[in-house]
Amino acid sequence: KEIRIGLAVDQLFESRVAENNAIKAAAKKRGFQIIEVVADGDAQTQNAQIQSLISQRVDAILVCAVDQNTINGALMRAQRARIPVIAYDRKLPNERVYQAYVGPDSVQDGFLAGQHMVKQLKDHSGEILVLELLGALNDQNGIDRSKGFQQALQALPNAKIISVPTDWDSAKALAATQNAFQANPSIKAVFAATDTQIPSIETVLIGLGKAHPVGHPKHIVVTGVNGSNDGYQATKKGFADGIVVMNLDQIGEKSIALAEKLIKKQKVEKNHVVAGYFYHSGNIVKNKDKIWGAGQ
Amino acid sequence: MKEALSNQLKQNPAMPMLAVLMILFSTLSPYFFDAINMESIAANNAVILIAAVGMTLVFLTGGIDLSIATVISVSAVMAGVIMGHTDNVLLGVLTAVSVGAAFGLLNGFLIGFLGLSPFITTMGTQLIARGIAFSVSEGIAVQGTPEPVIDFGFALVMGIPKITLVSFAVLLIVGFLVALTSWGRYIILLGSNPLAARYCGLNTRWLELSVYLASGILGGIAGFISIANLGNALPGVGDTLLLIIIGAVVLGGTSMNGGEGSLTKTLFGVAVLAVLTNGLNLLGIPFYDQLMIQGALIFIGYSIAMRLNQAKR
Amino acid sequence: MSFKLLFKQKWLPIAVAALLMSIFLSFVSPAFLTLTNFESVLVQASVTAIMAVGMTFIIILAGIDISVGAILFFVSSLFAQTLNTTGSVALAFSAAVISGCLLGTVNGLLIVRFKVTPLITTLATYTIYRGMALHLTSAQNIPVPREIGWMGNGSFLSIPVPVWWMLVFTVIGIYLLSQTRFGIYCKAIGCSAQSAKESALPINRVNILAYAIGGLCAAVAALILIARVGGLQSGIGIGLEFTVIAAVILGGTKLSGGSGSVAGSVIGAIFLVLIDNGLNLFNASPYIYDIVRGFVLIVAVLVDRVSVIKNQPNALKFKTSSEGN
Amino acid sequence: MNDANPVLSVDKLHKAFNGKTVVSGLTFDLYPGEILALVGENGAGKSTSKNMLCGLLAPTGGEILIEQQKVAEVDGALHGISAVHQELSLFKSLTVAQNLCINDLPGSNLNIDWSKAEKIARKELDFLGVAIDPQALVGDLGAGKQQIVEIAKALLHANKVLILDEPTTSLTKPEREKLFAVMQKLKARGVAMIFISHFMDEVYQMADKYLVLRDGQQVAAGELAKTPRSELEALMVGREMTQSQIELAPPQNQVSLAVRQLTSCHFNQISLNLKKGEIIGIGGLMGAGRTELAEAISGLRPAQGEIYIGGKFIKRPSLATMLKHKLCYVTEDRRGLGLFPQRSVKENMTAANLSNFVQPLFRGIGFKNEQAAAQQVVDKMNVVLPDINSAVSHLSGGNQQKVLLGRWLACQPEILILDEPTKGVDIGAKLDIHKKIAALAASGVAVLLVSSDLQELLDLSHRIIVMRTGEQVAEFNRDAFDPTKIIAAAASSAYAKETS
Ligand SMILES: Nc1ncnc2c1ncn2[C@@H]1O[C@H](COP(=O)(O)OP(=O)(O)OP(=O)(O)O)[C@@H](O)[C@H]1O
Ligand SMILES: Nc1ncnc2c1ncn2[C@@H]1O[C@H](COP(=O)(O)OP(=O)(O)OP(=O)(O)O)[C@@H](O)[C@H]1O
Ligand SMILES: [Mg+2]
Ligand SMILES: [Mg+2]
Repeated sequence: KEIRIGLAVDQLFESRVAENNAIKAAAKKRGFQIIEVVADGDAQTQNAQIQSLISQRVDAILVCAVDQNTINGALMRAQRARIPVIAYDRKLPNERVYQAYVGPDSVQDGFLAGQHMVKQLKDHSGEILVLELLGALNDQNGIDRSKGFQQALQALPNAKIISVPTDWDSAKALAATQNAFQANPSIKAVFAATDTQIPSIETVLIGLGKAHPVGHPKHIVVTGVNGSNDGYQATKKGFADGIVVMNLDQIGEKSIALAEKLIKKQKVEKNHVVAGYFYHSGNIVKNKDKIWGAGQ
Repeated sequence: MKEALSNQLKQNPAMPMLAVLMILFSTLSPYFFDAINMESIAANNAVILIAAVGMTLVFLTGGIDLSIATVISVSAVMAGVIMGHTDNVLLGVLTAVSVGAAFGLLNGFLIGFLGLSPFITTMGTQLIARGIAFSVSEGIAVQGTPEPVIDFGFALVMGIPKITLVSFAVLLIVGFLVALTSWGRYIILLGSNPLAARYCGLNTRWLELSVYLASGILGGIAGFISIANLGNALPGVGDTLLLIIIGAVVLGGTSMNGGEGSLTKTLFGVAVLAVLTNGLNLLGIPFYDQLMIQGALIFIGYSIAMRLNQAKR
Repeated sequence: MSFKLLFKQKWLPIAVAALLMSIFLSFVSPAFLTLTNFESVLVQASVTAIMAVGMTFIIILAGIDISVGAILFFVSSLFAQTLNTTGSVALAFSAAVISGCLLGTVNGLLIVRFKVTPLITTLATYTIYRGMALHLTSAQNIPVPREIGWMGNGSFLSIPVPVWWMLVFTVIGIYLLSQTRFGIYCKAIGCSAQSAKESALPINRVNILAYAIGGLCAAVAALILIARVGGLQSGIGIGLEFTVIAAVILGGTKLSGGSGSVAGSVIGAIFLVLIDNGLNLFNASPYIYDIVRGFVLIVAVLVDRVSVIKNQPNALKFKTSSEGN
Repeated sequence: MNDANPVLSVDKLHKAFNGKTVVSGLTFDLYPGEILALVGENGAGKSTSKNMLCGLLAPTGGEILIEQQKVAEVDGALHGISAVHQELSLFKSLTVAQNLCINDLPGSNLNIDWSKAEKIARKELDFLGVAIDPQALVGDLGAGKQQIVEIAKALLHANKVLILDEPTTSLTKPEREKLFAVMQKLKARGVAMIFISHFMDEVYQMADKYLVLRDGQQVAAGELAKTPRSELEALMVGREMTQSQIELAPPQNQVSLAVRQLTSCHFNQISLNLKKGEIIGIGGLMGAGRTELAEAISGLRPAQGEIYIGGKFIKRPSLATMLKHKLCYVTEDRRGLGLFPQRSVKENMTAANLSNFVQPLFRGIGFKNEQAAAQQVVDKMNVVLPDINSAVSHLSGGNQQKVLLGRWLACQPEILILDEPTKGVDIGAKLDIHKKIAALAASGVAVLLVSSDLQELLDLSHRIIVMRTGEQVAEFNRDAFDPTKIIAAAASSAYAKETS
């Protein structure tokens, strides 16, 4: 009998699609069928969708939660139906409702990006203004990246962080960056919770005549997390300093491997963190293969 | 009996749509009429139904309440926080209802007494509610929901989820108020012609206030039910529901311009959207195509139903 | 313009509100009253403002278009995809503009042909257009070369190009509304569809044209936004429709149709940007953004209401039906 | 005149709404320069006929020939047919000039010549001899002036056939005369007209031919000169009309309503004493401020001055307090301020006084008996309707008026303020209504009657107060009623303030 795996996705955007593609590729290798449902950012919908996967009696459910806490109900039903649940990309706080977690270590990812920024800024004296573009206020990965980033910046006691919300929306990021630079022309560095916002930052800096490449004395440090083509291009041409790229291929491979084991009723470990990898202008060429957004 | 049915058909453009969709999905997917699936449809639309009842009231008076979806979030968050601290369910219910009522009163005062435009006013209160929900919860779901609430979310009575029964009870009570009390009659008259309502000596300000208050309270109830359904209070739970709520009410056949509509219509509108999204999920249609099919079906279904409706009249 | 006429202008209250807001901001933040900030406010407002110009006609017609955000998303996707696959700038631009008009026209056609309410129609097309856009790009981001970004980033006579576009659309919009048959028919049809029928006005053609213009405005806004954001971001523009409608209504156009003002919509869009500008200038806590936005919106309609009461002393007692929305 | 060919021929025209026949067998020829009076009771199908003739409704049978060409579908603008509709078809948010020219705007598509439009409007309004600012918003005008704008708009495009559906209901005598003068001019120009009216005087004054509809059937047609008035009335109503004078009972001595020095921006220093059982008529020209006065007394508009009911000073008049004192006001604007268009006749009937119609289970709950009670009022007012649960907007104009009146009469008022109570009501029904009002007065109800129909004022009032531009200029007692003097008082600027 063919093995069917339910894939409950929170929302479709670039990195999620890349991640799902990795999952699908891994499933195809093993001849598993994937039933994908997309909640479009709505927790209620996702709850309903997981239940519809349960009523289809899939063999396992891979879920990236819209919200970590609100699909408990549906997942408990999955437990009752003895369908193994693997959370991917977003960890779930309630250990009882899932068998395994595979995903990035967002605090660490934010920390890596912050660490590089600290290295670039440590020679500056006086107050250093740093702009932080937050993700959405209700996204755990966004919150964790911010947490890690701010931890890293504690190494710079004279840094002051200005945080603005963007809801992961580039247009909002654009306006927020522009206004922040109006209010604080002396901003020295920008951290983007997702590197897809880096082109927007570039637009603002070009407009202000501040878009100097890495190495220029007036260069504004730009780092981010994700690993998309936007970040890759920006780093390649020297606008951005470096990006933490998530290892999506491994997340994909690992989650299907775990699913396979769970379906075969084998014991697995609970937590599988796939660390991100930091690249910068110096090692970008060498690491191209690891950057999922870089293309072939 | 036959006449009553044809009367219902005439009045509810969404009813034939619902029937067609149910036949379609049950032939295409063996899982559709599955008990688990039916249960899931019922449970997951309780919140939407309650909020849609509130929105229907506001539409009947010719207004709009853009804040209702976010009132769900803020009252859920507040109730979640209170329950997290006290573990007292009753206190949680009271909090949810009173937070909803507070927003309803604010809307009602601004719109009914100061005469502000409902659209912008409720958009403003929506933003305030959202801001409060997010700052109180710091963006993440409020932890510590008491077990009885979670159990309530799972509980079934004769195969029907309890939260669905709550939403039906709300529908019945408000339906009774609208159809059988002078208050209900007056808000519809107000929506039909506000000036004539004034010339009839109706107290239009209080009527308007009462309607927004009611929709706020219903938002609060929906907020509490969302905790039971999802297991936690979530600050963003309502945000995505606004268009669904408005869509369901209008699809049911209640006019946004006031003076026409009913809660039965809204029930069918909610049901159509619920079955549609569920069925498309069951068929395993890719997300992008689901969007397109959903849009097309809503449009085609509505226009055919309207046509049938007119031909019969 | 005589003094009395000035007081009858529908855009006056929102202009006053915007002015008060500016005065307040310039007192509390030194960065506000700089030329560059002024410029960036206008640039940021341009996307909403241009879409609001189109939406003004639709709302004056007593219609509504929920799909403009989705049109913006689709047009951006088509533009980026065309550019990506063919490399032809001219082709990409024309595809964008034509598709915007086309999608708007489809809205209009569906509304007049099948007589389905504008809300349901555009709610349906909103999901359809969004699905089409996602289908086209498989939810991928597509960068566009910075060189062709003059729509969003260039400047002409040292004024940014988006501001020029905003000016052009405002002027054309004002002219269309006040000086052409289309404009006056919009007001008439929105005022009373029954009377319009009795007067044999070309209701269908006017409706289709208005929605087509709405689509065109969304297309131009898309070109500006995609250039400024530096590429196609999946889901760009979704949710913008409520901002646009808010700008129009703040500008003195009534949701129930019949009358309105293009200039008001543009000022409304600028006002909305001013709120966020102020919040950013203050380095406000991310959590209070929405609360402040909400309060300011309510204060803005209060200003509007006060001005109505001033003009007609018994307005409070006499809330007329047309003011309902 | 009849040697020319008919400009409009109608043969066995038929219209049914959902199988219910509303007009059938309508057949006539209309020659250039001819005026045809279309008469019949409320709901007889006059407006429906008009709608078919100007292309708003598609007939379900019969044919229409324009200049002997059979047309499948009438296109008013193309075929030179225009109409004054019974319910105003104006755009309230546009100016007078824009409204007048909307069908044929001067200038090009992309550049309208507004100054020219204004000139056209001014010329047309001057032609009608009324002072209306072409730049004013139509919504800001009173009902009477709006009616004139509507007429002016139709006149502007009347080149072959003009249909006037009760054009004079909101007009006072002088304006009516002006309208008739214009109609004569058009007649001389060869424009054919169809004139729908419930005023027999006007019909005889203006029309050449008549056509009677009863229950949608064409029952008679002919030359007016050869038909005596009583015969025509009998044809319409289906019975002989007795020209009975209304008997008014003498008023009682108690003062029900006293108004002292009431002043607002629309009227100045109005004082009156309305006794129990008395009917005071208020006359005046359009825009004299009568409606505003009535609304101020009813608590609907703010005004300075004092109002006493039964000797009790009313501190803060509002409609709610006035209603508590059993003072009811029937508005002249039934479409805008009176009725709830999509709602049923039943709900419209009971809107103002729900508790009197129903036997509630508890206070405010349940509508037991509502249908039967509303049906009683419908029967009492002789409202012609398909079903008491059908939308009130499906009723004919006159029947809508009866619903509005019925609503307020059912409130059992002690003071009744009527503003144009018989607007659009047919002769038979009008007599019934007059009798009802007189009977109410006889039973002690005090009535304030605002009307533009002078005959109605003369028939029904104990006293007539005349207003001119917001001033109370004259008062006449029933024994001293003199139409010419009343008109003079209302119109002339030289007429000094006097009482007789
Ligand atoms: N849209 C409609 N649907 C159903 N019935 C209608 C509709 N319009 C009119 N009627 C019915 O047609 C009949 C004739 O109406 P019409 O308006 O032609 O009367 P009328 O002769 O103009 O009366 P009045 O003197 O009161 O204006 C009425 O009984 C009315 O109820
Ligand atoms: N809705 C309104 N808004 C502003 N002004 C109004 C309005 N209605 C009436 N007016 C003004 O009030 C004055 C009197 O109006 P109106 O014509 O109603 O008086 P009236 O004596 O009741 O005459 P009639 O009943 O014959 O129409 C006019 O100058 C008119 O312009
Ligand atoms: Mg009629
Ligand atoms: Mg009047």
